[in-house]
Amino acid sequence: MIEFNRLCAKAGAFSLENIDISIFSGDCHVIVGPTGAGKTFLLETLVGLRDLSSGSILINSSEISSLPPRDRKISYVPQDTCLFPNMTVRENIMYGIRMGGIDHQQAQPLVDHLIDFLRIGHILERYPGKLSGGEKQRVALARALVPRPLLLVLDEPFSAIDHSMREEIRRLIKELLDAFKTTTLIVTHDLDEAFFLGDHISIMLNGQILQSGDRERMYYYPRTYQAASFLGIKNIFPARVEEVVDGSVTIRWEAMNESLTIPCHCSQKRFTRGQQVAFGIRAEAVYIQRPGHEKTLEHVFSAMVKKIYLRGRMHTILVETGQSQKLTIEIDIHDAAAQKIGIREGEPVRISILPRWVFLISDVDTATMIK
Amino acid sequence: MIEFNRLCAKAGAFSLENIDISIFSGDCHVIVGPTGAGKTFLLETLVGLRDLSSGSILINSSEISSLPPRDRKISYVPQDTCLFPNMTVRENIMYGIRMGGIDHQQAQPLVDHLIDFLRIGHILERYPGKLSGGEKQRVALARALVPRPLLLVLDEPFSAIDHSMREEIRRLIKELLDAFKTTTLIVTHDLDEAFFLGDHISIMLNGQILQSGDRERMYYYPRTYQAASFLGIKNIFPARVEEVVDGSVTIRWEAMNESLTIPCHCSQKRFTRGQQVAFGIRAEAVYIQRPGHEKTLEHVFSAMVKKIYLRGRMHTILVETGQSQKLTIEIDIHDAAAQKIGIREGEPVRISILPRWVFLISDVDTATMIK
Amino acid sequence: MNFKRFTIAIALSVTALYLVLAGSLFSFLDSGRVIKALTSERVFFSVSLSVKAAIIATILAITVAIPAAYALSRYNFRGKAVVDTLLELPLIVTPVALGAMLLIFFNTGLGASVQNNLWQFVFEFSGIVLAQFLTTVGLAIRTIRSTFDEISPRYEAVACTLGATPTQALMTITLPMARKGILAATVITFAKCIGEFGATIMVAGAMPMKSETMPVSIFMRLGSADIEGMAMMILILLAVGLSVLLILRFILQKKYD
Amino acid sequence: MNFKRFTIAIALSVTALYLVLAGSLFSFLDSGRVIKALTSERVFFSVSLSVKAAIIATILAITVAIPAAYALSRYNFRGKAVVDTLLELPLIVTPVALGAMLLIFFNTGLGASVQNNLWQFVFEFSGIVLAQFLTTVGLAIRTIRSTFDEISPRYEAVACTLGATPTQALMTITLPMARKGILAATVITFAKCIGEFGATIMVAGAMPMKSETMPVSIFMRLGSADIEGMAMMILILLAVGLSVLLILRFILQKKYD
Repeated sequence: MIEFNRLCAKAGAFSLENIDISIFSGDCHVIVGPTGAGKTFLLETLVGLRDLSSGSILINSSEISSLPPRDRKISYVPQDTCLFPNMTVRENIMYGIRMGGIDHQQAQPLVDHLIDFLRIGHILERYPGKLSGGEKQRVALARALVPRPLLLVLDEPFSAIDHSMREEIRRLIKELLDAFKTTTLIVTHDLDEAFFLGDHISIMLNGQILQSGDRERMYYYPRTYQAASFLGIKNIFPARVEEVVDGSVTIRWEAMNESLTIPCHCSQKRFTRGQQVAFGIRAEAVYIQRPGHEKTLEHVFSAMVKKIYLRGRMHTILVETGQSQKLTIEIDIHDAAAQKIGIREGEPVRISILPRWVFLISDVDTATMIK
Repeated sequence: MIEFNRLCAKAGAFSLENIDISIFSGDCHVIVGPTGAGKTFLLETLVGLRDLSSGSILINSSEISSLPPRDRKISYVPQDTCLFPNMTVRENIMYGIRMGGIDHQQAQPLVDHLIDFLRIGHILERYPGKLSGGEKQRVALARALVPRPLLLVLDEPFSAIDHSMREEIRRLIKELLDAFKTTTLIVTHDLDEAFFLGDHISIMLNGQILQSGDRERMYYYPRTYQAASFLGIKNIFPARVEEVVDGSVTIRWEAMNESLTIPCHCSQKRFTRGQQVAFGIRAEAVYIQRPGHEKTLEHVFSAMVKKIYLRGRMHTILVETGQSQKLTIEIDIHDAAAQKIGIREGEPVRISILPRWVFLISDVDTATMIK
Repeated sequence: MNFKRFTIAIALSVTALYLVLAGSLFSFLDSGRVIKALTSERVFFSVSLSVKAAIIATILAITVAIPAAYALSRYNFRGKAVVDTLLELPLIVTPVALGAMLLIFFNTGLGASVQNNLWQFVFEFSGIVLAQFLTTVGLAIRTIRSTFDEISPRYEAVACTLGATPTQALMTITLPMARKGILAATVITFAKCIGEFGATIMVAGAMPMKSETMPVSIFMRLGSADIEGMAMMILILLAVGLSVLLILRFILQKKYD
Repeated sequence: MNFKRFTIAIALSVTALYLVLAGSLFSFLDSGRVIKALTSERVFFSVSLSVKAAIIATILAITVAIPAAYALSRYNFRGKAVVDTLLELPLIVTPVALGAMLLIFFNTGLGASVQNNLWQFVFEFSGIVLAQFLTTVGLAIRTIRSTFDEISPRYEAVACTLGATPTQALMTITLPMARKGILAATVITFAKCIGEFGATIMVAGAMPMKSETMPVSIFMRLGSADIEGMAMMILILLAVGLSVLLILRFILQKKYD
């Protein structure tokens, strides 16, 4: 297990503040955040390129932050892969063996396996300058894994790869991590990549970790307004806690004149009756009822289709609803479903919200941010 | 209407070959292609930065390729927006009026409307160096639209914008184009953007246009193997034409020992009985049947789940099937649906294919490429 | 870490070398003599001659360099490779050779008729200006060219689609954007003109109160073993050099905000 | 279009100016004299003195410049800003002043004891080397530093995570990557050493067959009105300069494939 404990570090005006992350052995942990969140800076601290000002980094319970980079047993693949341009692909891959004093004979089976797995056997004698983005990334992965690191660190592994090749490389990395069970930390700005690769995900913003958790919980149940916004969730509305019983929280959604009883598994926090909160739901978790095929009867509302944004397979529908005040709700719907239902701008629809997909935000500050 | 007629142009070793595109007035036409396809080169030819070697460019039937850039009435927003750093936002926006000899008084209502629409009223006195990527793009759009161009040309309008802001700017551009009805040509490498913005879409590869068409046809019915691959469609299989009747083509899918009758609207080409062809289907158009809820009886196959790639809301399932030979079929499925059905790696499922989503590829060359 | 200290020590040692050299100047200066020297007619003449010539040469060089640099940055034309190479030559070849070439030129028929009918250069003020111009114009062109190279031609392209003519685009967009680079080139060119020695002494000779620019003056004072005067001149030149560096730093730092 | 032609015409005119200057050399050369001059002992001495001094000075400058440039590129240390500025000064201040400072230094107590007890510089071969070293080491440091600046420190970082020590990382990754930049710096430094005039003439004087480097020789032949000899020397220097430019182009072009 790799742990960051209240890690702080400074570089000019920017600082990392009290970073707490636990990475379980064999897991792939993804830190996702916008440009400038400090993701690369955090990796550089981890790898030993920068000093931390307080806190600690533990690998299997032993402190590594005072060790020089070469003794940390962490392999690092920067954003631009940094393959050594003066060496062939083969020399690049063997660099860790040459420098680390690893026995050649003993390492050969792993090297062969990696070359095979990453399909780079045919480019071993080439120089990095002649490789495509995807090939570079594959070589960099092999080079990083040859010394059998305790932790593999990847910085934006797909940014230098042509769009049309990304899905392939993503799947390859996914399979590689599944096969080699190497504990991995990836940073990216791309949510799709994060949810594709990460067993656990942390959201980073302005040098702080907003939330960490397993992928499904992170996807549907962000805990703060900032995290929800970063995840692209637009449907966030103010409400008031009506009742707290064992296992669930009932909130009052004034704007719709409706009460929702939300299963408590979606949030660990304590709520108290009368508290001002906010709740949210992902656009694809709001359903549009097909006329004559209504499946649920609870939490069904009439709405008016304001705007349809067509996409490839998913479309985004903005509907307007609300009793005492007007609300805009965003709904993502499958192309085929939209065609079946026959949605048109300006026409009425019936929408439903399932409490199991609803997440609660308890900080009052954020509840006021929504206004 | 803007037309490229068999346009050819050369720059060093690269060349554009026989580009034919028609852009209808008021439409948004998107050219999508990977890096290095020649998209920016084509725009530069259109705008007048480069000379074409043959062919013509017509705007409303009059040839413009010999006119200097200033007389073409085309507004150009390059990838990095190229706001003039030595001028304020206001001066940038007014540049077209100042240089074009347009009457100030007469243009003012449009200027005000654009400033309002693009929400840049609060940054008019700032210099571009102080703006975010999204603000720059908005200012560049205003500057481009002020001279009322016959054609607005945008080169990768989202590449300089932070990921988390892209959706907002996308929607803004969509609304802007809807509201102003300006004929627009956008180039991008991003398929999502292409299908979000484009009324018509052209796929460009290696200096050639592979296919042009309206968005829905392009999405589901590519005409060549290359186009289908570029669209990310993995499910492409060889077949043989069994029968051609009015309105439909029946093909024999040997590997599955099955015949499919495909509605002819999906392809304009002539097919002949016995011809070797290929057909394809998008991963999200393959359905997994929920046990006990089978809806169709035709074209249902038993398969084995080989691999599940989890994502956010959509997951990709690879299943293995086939009678005489093994086939891998890729299926995209909604998270909620996957949970409902309960798909697990190594377990059997039943999948179905609807002929209406199937596209046919007739070129024999490509049929052999699939092997 | 040992390695780090070693490399820093080397950097510091080289710096110390220069500091010792500069420091030794002060052992030959006392305030009374400094004031006397500073107000002497000969020093005043040297300084004002150097500054006058440098200003004129700099203006000429920059005026020529802006269009030439623009042509080299933006256009392809026949002979561009030759122009590129020949304009780099004066940066590599010693100024003495350049000055000597000028002298030789004025000894040819063409050169002699230029001198007799147009303008007298050899041993004249105009010869100093010409020498400074010829030794610095290549540098000026290269510096300004790299400024133009950094400005994407797309800016002008956009201006043209918005209705500007190419000349308007240059005037309203490219030149304002290149302002700081041109300013920096001007300052560097001026500094190089002030320090020009080899070509000047060849063309204009070393005549007291006539062609005695500051560098020439230092050389002349060597003959008369006038160490105090030399030290004075050096200090002025060092001050000019330091100011130029600080001005450059100021200009180029401002470039990025 | 008029504007385009105008700017190209300016670029071509400046080039033509240099071509006319170079061309006029040939009016003073005939083949018999050329061969005689080329084989004369004095020319041979000049050339070999220049080359010898330049080789030694270049080796010294590059040897010092590599670690100093590395320190400036990679590390922050106290006084870095001062080092930065002082190492730029010799690029701006005229070499005559630098040479004069050296002379003055050797006139101080410290300088005199260096000369008496360690090594004689003034009017000696070693003085020529010292003058060339001091005028070029700043340029060498700057050129090599910009090469190091272009190489991301991340390469060394990756090497270290793979088990290399910082010194190993430098030796196996950074120096090989900087190879071409260092080579280019060496060639430029050598060219500058060959052309050094102001500092050399101050420190080593102008003595026939003793301190007569090629640029000094040109100056000396001015006194004896030996135009043919001057033209010879200039041609050799031009040839050296042109070769250097072509070598540079070759090195730097290879950088990108």
